[in-house]
Amino acid sequence: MTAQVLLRGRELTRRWGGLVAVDRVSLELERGSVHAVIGTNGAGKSTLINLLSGEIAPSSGEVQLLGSDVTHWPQPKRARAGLGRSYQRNTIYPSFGVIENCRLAAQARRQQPWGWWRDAARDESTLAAARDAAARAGLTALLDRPAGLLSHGQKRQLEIAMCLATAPEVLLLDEPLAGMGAEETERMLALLAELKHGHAILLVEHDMDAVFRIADRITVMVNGAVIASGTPDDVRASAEVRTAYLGDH
Amino acid sequence: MDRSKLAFVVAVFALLAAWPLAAGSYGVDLVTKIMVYAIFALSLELLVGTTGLVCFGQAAFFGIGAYAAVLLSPAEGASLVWLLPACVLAAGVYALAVGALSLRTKGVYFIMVTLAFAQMAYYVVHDTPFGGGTDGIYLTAKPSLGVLDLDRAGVLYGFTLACLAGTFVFLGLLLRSPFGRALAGIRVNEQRMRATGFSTYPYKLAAFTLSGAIAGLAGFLFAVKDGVVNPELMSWHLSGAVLVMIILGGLGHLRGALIGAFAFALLQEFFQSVAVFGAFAKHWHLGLGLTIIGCVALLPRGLIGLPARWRERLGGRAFARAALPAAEEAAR
Amino acid sequence: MDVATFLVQCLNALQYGLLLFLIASGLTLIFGIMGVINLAHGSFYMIGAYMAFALAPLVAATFGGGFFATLAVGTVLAVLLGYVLEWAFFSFLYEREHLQQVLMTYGLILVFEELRSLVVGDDVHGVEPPPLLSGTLPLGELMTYPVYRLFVSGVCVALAAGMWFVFTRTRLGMMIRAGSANREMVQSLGIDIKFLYRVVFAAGVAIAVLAGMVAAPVSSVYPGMGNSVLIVCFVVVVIGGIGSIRGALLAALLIGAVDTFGKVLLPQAAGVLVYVLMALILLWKPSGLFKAA
Amino acid sequence: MTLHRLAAVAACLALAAPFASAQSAKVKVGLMLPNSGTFAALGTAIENGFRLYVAEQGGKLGGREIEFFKVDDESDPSKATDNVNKLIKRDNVDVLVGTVHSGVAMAMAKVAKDTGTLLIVPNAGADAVTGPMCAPNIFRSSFSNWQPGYAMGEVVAKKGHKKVVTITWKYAAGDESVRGFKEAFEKGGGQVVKELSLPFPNVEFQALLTEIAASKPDAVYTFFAGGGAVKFVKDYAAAGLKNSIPLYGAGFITDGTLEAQGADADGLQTTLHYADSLNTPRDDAFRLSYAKTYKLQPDVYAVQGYDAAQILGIGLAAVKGDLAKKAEFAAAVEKAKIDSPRGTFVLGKSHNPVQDIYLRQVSGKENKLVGVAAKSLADPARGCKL
Repeated sequence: MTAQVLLRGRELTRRWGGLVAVDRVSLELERGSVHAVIGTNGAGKSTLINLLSGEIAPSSGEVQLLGSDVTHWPQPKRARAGLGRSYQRNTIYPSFGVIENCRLAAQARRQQPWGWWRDAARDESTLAAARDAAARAGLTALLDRPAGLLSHGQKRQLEIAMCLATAPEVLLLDEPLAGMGAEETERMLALLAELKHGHAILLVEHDMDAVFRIADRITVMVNGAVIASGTPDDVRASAEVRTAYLGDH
Repeated sequence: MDRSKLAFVVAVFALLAAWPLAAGSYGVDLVTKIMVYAIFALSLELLVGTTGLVCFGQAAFFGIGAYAAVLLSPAEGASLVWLLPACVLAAGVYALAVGALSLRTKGVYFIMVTLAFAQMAYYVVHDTPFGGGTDGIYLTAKPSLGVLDLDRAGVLYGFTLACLAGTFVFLGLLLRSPFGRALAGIRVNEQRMRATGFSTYPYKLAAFTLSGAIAGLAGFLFAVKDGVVNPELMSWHLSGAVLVMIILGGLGHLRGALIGAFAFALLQEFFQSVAVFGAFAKHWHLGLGLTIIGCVALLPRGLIGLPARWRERLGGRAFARAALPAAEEAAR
Repeated sequence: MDVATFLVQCLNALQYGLLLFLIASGLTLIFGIMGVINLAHGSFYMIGAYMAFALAPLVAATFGGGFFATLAVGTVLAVLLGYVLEWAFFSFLYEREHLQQVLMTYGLILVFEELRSLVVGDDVHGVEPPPLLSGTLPLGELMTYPVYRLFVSGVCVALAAGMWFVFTRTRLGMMIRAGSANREMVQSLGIDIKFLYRVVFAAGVAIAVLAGMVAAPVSSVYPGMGNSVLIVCFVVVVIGGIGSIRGALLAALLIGAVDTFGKVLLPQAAGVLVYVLMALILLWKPSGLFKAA
Repeated sequence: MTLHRLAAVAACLALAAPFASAQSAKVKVGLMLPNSGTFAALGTAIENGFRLYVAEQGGKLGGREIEFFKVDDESDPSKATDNVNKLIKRDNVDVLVGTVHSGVAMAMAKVAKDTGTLLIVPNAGADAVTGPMCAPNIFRSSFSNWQPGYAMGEVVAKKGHKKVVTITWKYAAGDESVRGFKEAFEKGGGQVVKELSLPFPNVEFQALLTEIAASKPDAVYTFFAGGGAVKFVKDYAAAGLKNSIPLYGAGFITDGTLEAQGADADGLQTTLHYADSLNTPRDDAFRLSYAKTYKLQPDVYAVQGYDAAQILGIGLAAVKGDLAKKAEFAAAVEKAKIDSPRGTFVLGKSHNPVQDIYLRQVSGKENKLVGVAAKSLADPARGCKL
C-alpha cells in the first residue's frame, strides 16, 4: 500500500524584507505518519507552519491539501477543508469550560449562524464531536472545568483536543511538548502515537528524544532552509546535521 | 444563565413594569429615557463586550434611527408597522456599510475609523439642509398603531419596556447560540478562531450590522419620546457616554449594560440635584467625574463585579479561586 | 485663487498644521509608548492655556514677569502635574484593559473642566503676546502676518527637532523606543519601566500644556477649548500611525492643508473633509502612514 | 461602593418627592440655563438679571412669591427635552425661563407648545421661536437673530458700502443673522459678494481671512459669539484687515468679550438692542442696582434676564397671580410697554420685542452708543400664525 500524501508544500519561500525566513522548503505529509521538523530557534519552523496553515502568504511556492492547490485559500477555508493546527503558546479560551472550548472548535465544521434562538450548549451534533475530541485527548474527567484553571499540561492537551474537534485530516502541531514535565510528556507522546492512525501530523518540537522516538520522518531546518530530510536514522547519520545542529554540543 | 442572574433580570423587569404605578409623570419620563439608553448600551455591549470590537461611533446609528423616524414620518403621523422597521433598517444599512469598511482595521485604528464615520454622519445632518441644520427638526406627529399611540407617555413607556425586554431576550438567546459563541470566541482569540475554520469577517460584520440596527431602534424610540432630533444625537460625546455606561456596568455581561445605563443616568440625576448639593449642584460634572474615577480605581469589573468583590472580602480564598477565570480574562 | 493668495493659504495651512502637531505630539507619545488612550489630553491643553492666563500675574509678582518666565514656570508645573497624575491615576491601570483607561481619562475631563470653572470662572479671556513678538510683517497688499504666529511655528519645529533628537540620539530615547516595542524585553534588561512610563507621561502632559500656553495668545482662552481640539488630535495621531512622531508631523500638516483649503474651496463640506481624509487613509493603510518611531 | 446605592436611593427620592407636595402659594419659576460649557457665563448673567428684578419687587411678582428651580441645560440640544421635563414634570414649575443655545430653546419651545407651559426666552435668537413655533404662551425678552442683522444691513448700506463679504459659523444663528443683514443691505442697494462660513465651533479663521483680503470688499459683516468672537476679532486685527476693511457685526461679537479682545476691538461698530452708555435714568438705575448686588457690570444678557422677569411680572399682575388664565396673561403682556433698561419696548404679535436696535462703537472696553440703527424694529415673524 502506498502512503497517501495529504499535505504537500512545494518550494515554499517567505521573505521579510531582505530576510529569508523560509527558503524553498518542500515537504510532504502522509496519512499515518509523523513528520517532525527540527531546527534551532529562528530556523523558520513556526513560519513554515504559518505558511502551510495559511496564516501568512508565501512569497513564492505552493501548498496542496488533499490534492487541491490551496495556496491562495484563506486560513479558515483551509481549516474547514481538514487542516488543523495548534499553537506554541496556549490559545485556549480561558473563561470557557473544557467542553465549550472543544465544542466551539467543532462548530467550525458545522457553522449555522442563522439559528439565533438555539442554545449552542445543547447542540448535540457539535457536543458529540467535542466530547469525542476531549476523550481522545484524555480530558473526559475535566469537561466542565474552566480552561483557565487547568494545569499547563492539561492546557496543552486541550490544544490538541480543540484541534481534533474540527475533525482534521492533517495536524500541524507547534511544540506540543513545550514546558511539560516527564509524565505529561509521556502521556502526550502516547496520544500522538495514537493520533498517527488516520492523520498526517507535522510536529515542530525541541525535545529531541521525543522527536526521535515518535517521528517517522524528520526534516532539519537551518536558517530557513532544509539541510536534511529522511528517517530518524538517516538524519542521525547525516554529517551536515551533526555539524550544523546536533554536533553543536 | 444561572438562577441568581435570572432572578436578578426578572426582578429588574418586574420593577420596571410596576414603576408607572408608583411614579409620577416625570419618573415615567426619566425611566423611559434610561430604558432607551439601556437599549442603546445593549447594542454597544454586543460589539464591545461580546465581540471585542470597540466602536467609538455608535451614536451615528442611534442618530440615524432618530433622524429616519422624523424624516420618514408623514405630517399626519406614520404607522408603527412600517416606520419602526424602516428606522431600524436605515441604521442597519449604514452600519453594514461602515462595518464593511472599518472592519478592515484593528484595535485603536478601528476605534478611530468608526469615530470618523460617525463624525461624517454628524456633519451631514449638521451642515446640509437635508438634516435641518444645527437646531434640528421636529417630529410633527408621533407614530401609532391602533391603541398603541406612542404620543401617550404611559403607552410609550410600555412600548419602550417591551423593546428593552425584547432586545435583552434576543441578545441573551443570541449570545448562547452558535453565532454568539463564535462572537465570544472572536473576542478572546480571533486568530485561533480563524485557525479553527471560522471566517471571522462575516461574523464581525453581522454583529456590527445587528448592533447598528439595535442602536437605530433606540434612536427611533428617542426621537418618538422627545419629538425633536438634532445633530448632537450623533456627536462623539454620546458615543463616549454610552461606552462609559457599559464599562461602568461591567463589560461582558448584558446585565452590565442595563446596570450601567441606570447607574450613569441616576448618578447624573443625583449630582445635579439641588436638594442634595444646593448651589454646588451647578458643578455636578465634578462629582460625576470623581465617581467615575473612583469606579475605575476600585471596581475594575464594573458595578456588576460588586457582589463578587463583597463575597471575596467575606469568603476569602474559596471565592477568589472561582473568580480566577474572570480575572484572567480581564488581564488578557 | 491667484498665486499670491494660494501661497498665503499654504502658509496658513502650514502654520495650522504645525500647531496641530504641537498639540498632538504629546498624545502620540503617551498613546504609542504606554498604550493609554488619553481622552484628557485636550484638558491638558486647556490647562496650559489657562496657565498662560492665570499664571502671568503671579509670575510677574514673584519673578518680575515676562511671557517666557511664565512658560518656564508653567512647563515645570506641567511636568509635576503629569508625574503626579501618572502615579495617582494610571500606574495601576497598565495591567487592565485599555477601556478602563478610557473611562479614567473621561472622568478626568469632567473633573478638570469643573475645576477650571471653580478656580478661574467661565469667562473668555485674551492673553497678550510678549511685546517682543507682538509685531507684524506685511503680506500682500492688505494683509499682515503676526510675528507671534511665526514664533508658534518656530516652537513647533523646535519641539519636533527636540523630540527627534531625544528619540534617536539619547539613551532615554532608546529605552523609550525599546519600551514601546517590547515591554517585557525592556524589563528584562533591568530598566525600570514604571519610571520610564512616568517620565513619558509627564513629558506628554508637559508638551500639551506647553502647547496650550504657546497657543493662548493666538487662540484666546475659553471654556470647553480642550474638547474642541481633542478629536482632531486623535485624527492626527491615527493618520500618522500611533506613536510615530514624524507620522504625526506629516498628518498634522496634511490636516492643516485639508482644513484650510476645504474651508475656502468646499465650505459646504469643510466639517467632514478631515474625517473623509482619515477614513480614506486608514482604508488604504490600516495602521496609519508610519509605523511607530 | 455604597455610594451608588445612596445615589440611587437619593435619586429615587428626588423623583418621587415633588409629586407629594401640593400646589404651593409660590409661583414656581424654572430656570433652564447653561451652568457648564461655553455659555456658562451667559447663563449666570441672565439668572442674575432675573433675580435682580424679582428682588427689587420684594421677592414677589403679581402678589405671589417666586420660587426658583434650576437645571443645567449644558447647551446640549440632545438633552434639552429631558431637561425641560425635569422642570415641568418633576418640579411642576409654572413658568419656564431659558435659554442661551438656540437648539435647546427650540426643544423647549416644542415642549412649551405641547404642554401649554409659559415660556420666556431670555436670549436664544432662533427666528423660529417667534416664527413657525410661535404660540400664545411663548414670549421672548431678547431679540431674533434677524433683528440686529437687518439693522446692520441698513447701516452698512447707508454708509455707502457696495460690496460686502459675510463670515460666520455654519449654524442656525449665524445663517439667520447673515440672512437678515443681506435682506436689508441688498434692499439698500449693496451686494453681498461672498458668504464665508466655517464649521461650528471651529476657530481657525486664517484661511477665510486670506479669502477676505483677496476679494477686497468694502466691508465685512460677521456673526460670532463667545470664544470664537474673541479670536475672530483678534485675528482680524492681527491680519491687518482692521485698518483696511471695516468690520461690522451683530452685537454679540463685542458683548462680554471686550476684556479679552482688548485694543483689537477698538472702533468696531455693531448693532444690538442694548449699549453700555445709554445714559437714560432707567438704565443708570438698573446698572447701579446690578453692580451693587453682584459686584459686576451688567451686560446685555443681564438685561434680557431682567426683562424676562418684567414680562412675567406684568402678566402675573394682570391675572392677579392666577397663571391658569393664560389668555389674559398673554393679552396683558401684548398690551404692555415694558420699561426695560434698553428703552421701552413692546412685544409684537409673535411675542418678539419690537425694539430700537442701537448702533454702537467699541471704545475703551465699552460698547458706546452711536445712535439708533433701526427704530422700533419688528421681526417679520415669518411662519407665525398667531
